[in-house]
Amino acid sequence: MGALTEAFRLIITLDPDLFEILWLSIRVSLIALIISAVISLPLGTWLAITRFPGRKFCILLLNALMGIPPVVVGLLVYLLLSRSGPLGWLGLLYTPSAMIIAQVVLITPIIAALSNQVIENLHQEYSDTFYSLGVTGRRAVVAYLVDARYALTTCILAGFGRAIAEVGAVIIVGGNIDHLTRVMTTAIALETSKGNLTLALSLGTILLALSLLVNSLVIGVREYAAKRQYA
Amino acid sequence: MGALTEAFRLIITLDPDLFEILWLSIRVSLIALIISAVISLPLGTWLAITRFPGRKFCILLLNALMGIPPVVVGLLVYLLLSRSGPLGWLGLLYTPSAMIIAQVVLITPIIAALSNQVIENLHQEYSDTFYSLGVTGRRAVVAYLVDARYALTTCILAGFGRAIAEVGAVIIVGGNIDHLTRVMTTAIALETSKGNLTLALSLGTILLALSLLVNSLVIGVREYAAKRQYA
Amino acid sequence: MNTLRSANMPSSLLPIRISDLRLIKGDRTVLAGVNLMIDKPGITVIMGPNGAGKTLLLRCLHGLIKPDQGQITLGQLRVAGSRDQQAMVFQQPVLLRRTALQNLAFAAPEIAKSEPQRLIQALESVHLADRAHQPARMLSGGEQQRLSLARALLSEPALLLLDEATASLDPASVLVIESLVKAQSAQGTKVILVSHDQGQARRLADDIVFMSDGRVAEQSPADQFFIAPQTPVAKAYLAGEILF
Amino acid sequence: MNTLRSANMPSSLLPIRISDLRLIKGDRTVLAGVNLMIDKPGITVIMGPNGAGKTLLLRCLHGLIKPDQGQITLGQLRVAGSRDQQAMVFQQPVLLRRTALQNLAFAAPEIAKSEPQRLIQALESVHLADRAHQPARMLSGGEQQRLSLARALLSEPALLLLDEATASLDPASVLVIESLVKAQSAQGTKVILVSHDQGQARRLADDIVFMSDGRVAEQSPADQFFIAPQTPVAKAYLAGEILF
Amino acid sequence: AQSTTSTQNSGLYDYLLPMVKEDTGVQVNVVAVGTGQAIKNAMRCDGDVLLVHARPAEEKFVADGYGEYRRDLMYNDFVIIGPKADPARVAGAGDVREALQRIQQAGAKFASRGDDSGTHKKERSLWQAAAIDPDSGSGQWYLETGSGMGATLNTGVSLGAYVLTDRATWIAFANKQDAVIAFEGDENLFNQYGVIPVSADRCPNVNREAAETFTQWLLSETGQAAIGAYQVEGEPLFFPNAN
Ligand SMILES: Nc1ncnc2c1ncn2[C@@H]1O[C@H](COP(=O)(O)OP(=O)(O)OP(=O)(O)O)[C@@H](O)[C@H]1O
Ligand SMILES: Nc1ncnc2c1ncn2[C@@H]1O[C@H](COP(=O)(O)OP(=O)(O)OP(=O)(O)O)[C@@H](O)[C@H]1O
Ligand SMILES: [Mg+2]
Ligand SMILES: [Mg+2]
Repeated sequence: MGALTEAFRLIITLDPDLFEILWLSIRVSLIALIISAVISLPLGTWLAITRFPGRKFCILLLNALMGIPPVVVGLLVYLLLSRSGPLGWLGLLYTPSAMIIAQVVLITPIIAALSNQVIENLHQEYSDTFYSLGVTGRRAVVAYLVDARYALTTCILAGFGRAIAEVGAVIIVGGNIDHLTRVMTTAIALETSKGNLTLALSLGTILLALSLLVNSLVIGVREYAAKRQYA
Repeated sequence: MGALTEAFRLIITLDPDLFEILWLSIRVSLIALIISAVISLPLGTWLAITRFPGRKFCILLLNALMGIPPVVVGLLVYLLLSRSGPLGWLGLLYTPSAMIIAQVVLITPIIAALSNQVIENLHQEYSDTFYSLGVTGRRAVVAYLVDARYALTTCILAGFGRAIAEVGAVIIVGGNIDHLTRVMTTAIALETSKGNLTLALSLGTILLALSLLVNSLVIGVREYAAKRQYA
Repeated sequence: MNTLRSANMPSSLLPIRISDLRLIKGDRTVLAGVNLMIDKPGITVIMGPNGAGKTLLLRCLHGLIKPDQGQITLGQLRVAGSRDQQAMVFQQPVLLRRTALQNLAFAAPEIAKSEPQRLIQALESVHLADRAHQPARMLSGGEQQRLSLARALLSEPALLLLDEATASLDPASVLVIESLVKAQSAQGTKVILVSHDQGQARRLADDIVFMSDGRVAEQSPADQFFIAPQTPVAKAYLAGEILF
Repeated sequence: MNTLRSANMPSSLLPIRISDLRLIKGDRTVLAGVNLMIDKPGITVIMGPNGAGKTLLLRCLHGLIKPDQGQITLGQLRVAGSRDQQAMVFQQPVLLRRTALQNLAFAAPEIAKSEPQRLIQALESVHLADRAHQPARMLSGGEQQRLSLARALLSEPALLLLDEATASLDPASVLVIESLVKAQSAQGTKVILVSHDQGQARRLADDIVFMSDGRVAEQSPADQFFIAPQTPVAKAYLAGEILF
Repeated sequence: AQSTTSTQNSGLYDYLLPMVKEDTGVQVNVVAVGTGQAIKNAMRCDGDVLLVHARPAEEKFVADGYGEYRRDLMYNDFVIIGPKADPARVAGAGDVREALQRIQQAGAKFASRGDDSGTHKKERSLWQAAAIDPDSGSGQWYLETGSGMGATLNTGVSLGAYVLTDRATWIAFANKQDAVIAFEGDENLFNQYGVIPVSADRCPNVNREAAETFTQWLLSETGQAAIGAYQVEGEPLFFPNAN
């Protein structure tokens, strides 16, 4: 297929534009992922193990927010960061930071909802013991996160996948500005609109390869750790 | 906020255009979800419980495919269905069917990867017993799916969220043609490109409300069933 | 952890009063009005057929289940207030996905910080010192049970609840555990122990609570119970006659 | 299911030959060269301290673990080929998230279709008929163990492996299970049973395998073993002396 | 700068911006969106210079005080593209009105951007001039894609529909398949681009100096010559006409 050849050519010629775009994609998505994980994993866990009125509704909301359209997230962040918006003075619109913010908003509900379910399952097993040992609050959250670490990687990878593949939100708040906020997905969208389908597909292939690489690393680390632990 | 008022106005005036678009969104995403679930749940389960060389790689691939950009899926399906493509004779391009196909391609890896992880956890508990009882193949897959049904709803809802929020792929294969293939997300993108941000946001609010409704229904059914079972 | 109780003083959670405890699960009444008063220190053994409600009663005492009706007071306290003076060993031990030693450290973080050697001593007391760095979930059934007992004892509880804690132990381990439990009881900890093992009950019990069908059928001093059980059900149970 | 074996005929899986079985977990040798030959029908009881490797040996026999070294043959078959003539009851029963009856139906779908009343009989045989429609995971510990025994017997296995199957049963249930096991053995099923309960071993065992430290220390006819154990470890074990 | 997509897709910016940087030291970042969105973004002060093609809206923008002033910058022209077979025989039409009428009468498909962009507004005015109300056929033969020029071309080409597009985008468009220019040359298809620096009075955050420098460069002889010299596949795409 032409797209694969083209992808291959772009990579072996070390096209500097391509690498700039690739690097920005990775940077934005990874930073967004880290910020989001720091928020969403404890949140999802906490919602799985505490009981308060309105808890069910919070979980429901997280689940529903998994279906929030990226364009809407983009618009909200845009309105927030626009020069006439409340955070306009920060001057973040059309910068990578804006894209990170949008991605964080987008993937936090996903990781939170999925990790909530994972921890919920573990909670069925641990809750009596934790109650008996008087383990609550922060200590319980941390213990659940540690003990469910292998299963949680899948949730995190789902979040990463959504972030790295996302275009609707980042194009609104980032503006797809060449050499500044152009990432792989917006580049693909641009080439598609120019009718350069082969180039678009080859960029897609490269992005997919990147995704595969990140996943291999994460899953590799997980397997290695699991082996060491249960050797 | 203006967007909420506008959303409310659109709904109570029963705007027929809005309902046409809403209905198409629901139809496309639900059909895609059903098709995808039928494929991905058994696939994810099967990958969790069988051992063959290459299995790890398949799981890795599924995880990586969670990060496939919708635009790329859109392009692939476009090339497949375009008049000069291998399935061009079906004449499906720019029809709701094309959008369903694109969404199925997009969310199948997501549901498969997430359910794989859920079943993997259950498998740690059940595998010895199933081995002992000689339960393998189809029977094992079905049993895992049945016993993990509550946890799997979250995976399915994640897939639904992705489908209903998706714009990049459906706009390429559907074309966002008014009265034919226009769905909520593409309508939002259109209003955004027109600069009608309030209208775009209000459509987003409606879509989110829809998402909330579907999630409430699913989670409601789950809770009800769980209560009855463990009364 | 618990400074309310000093050695050789009776447990601060006595007397234990349970009145008209009822619990309904689905359409079955699984605890059908339990009345019980335990005011003496020492070891109380709960016996009774499978499904009699022994585990459920222990869980109510520990505060894990809220009964549908009835009241429990321990000393001056309601169940909720007494939680951190209690420890429980479950019928099926649940250990965290980490090493044996880390499981102890997790249960008693202060001790792990200030006197880490006490954790090693705890492992030694249940003869698991050489398993310290093994993943706890890979231990044998009996080893897991011993580890979860060591974990429960770390908090020096005023009330210790044991649910068939020696069910799958070898004879030597049974004796080790029994002497640990006796020593703990001698220091003033009130012990309530569920067991099907009559030999064990004879060796340990100061008094016996016999449950059947979600009720307390009989409560007697141990010596009296084994010689002359007062209820026909208890008599049949001891004889191994079918009670279902 | 299994038509290879007719009543009162010796099990088709005899003799069981285990030679030089080794298993290493991490840096521990947990089975250190097990040699064993079981050629007589009846009930073989495996005894030995916690962590001796009893469960691991049973799991190797059942094909759940591949040993690092050594061989097992059952009758004419390797482990893999014998799987559907075996049944095993685990130390910690795992039941599916459905009712007690559905758990049986799941294990034996043909019987559930052709002779559903046999499932009810199976429940009755372990005195669980009145729990048929309760969620299996909500049963009491002893009830779960009985249910998983009933499930194992449904397949009329030629070899039945029991890992401390009566550890948390009440005396009456123990007797019920023992008579079920005896009846099954009388029909020609070879039974291998792990137990710490010496009374049970005396009542049931035709011969005893005594394990210690990942090895078979002694194999003797039951009457001989209890009167005059041939190894010092076995002697110490029976006396409840510490072996760790 | 906020700009329309058509100029970006044509590659003009990739060609011009390095020159701007070299001559003036100003680094220009382009956000390419539809004309409608570009104007509204600019009204929210996001952007320093506006570069679009929808004259009435532009003049209103300035009149309302959002822009400093408006200048003509350059023009190109629109064409109607369609399948080579030309089922509506558009090629033989005398003027664009007739061309549109033939499309409607032949029941051929027509893909419209339907996104309030400059191109879309132009197209609507052409339908009006042809006395046709295409909305009655929306979803049947009149397909409103609600997308940018490139996406609409992708759709139109794949469906064998006619599309009104600016010549620049079409020449640079890579997914032509069997479509060709079916009708061109009518003076009603003239397409004027304007440039507007965003008002610094309205938007204190505006980068006024750079905006002014960039605008003046575009309007200068150097800039105009550069625009005129830009070619794709041997054809000039834009014709400078600064006033
Ligand atoms: N969550 C529940 N839902 C329904 N029934 C329950 C639940 N928990 C316990 N039961 C039932 O309540 C009864 C008493 O259970 P419990 O576990 O207290 O028995 P037990 O006396 O500890 O028996 P064993 O000696 O077998 O451990 C059992 O018949 C059990 O089936
Ligand atoms: N997966 C594993 N990884 C590491 N060690 C293991 C694993 N499985 C078992 N062991 C170790 O192997 C030894 C033997 O285990 P096994 O379960 O066979 O003992 P057992 O004789 O059944 O004891 P019990 O009477 O307590 O059930 C134990 O010390 C245990 O810690
Ligand atoms: Mg119990
Ligand atoms: Mg064992």
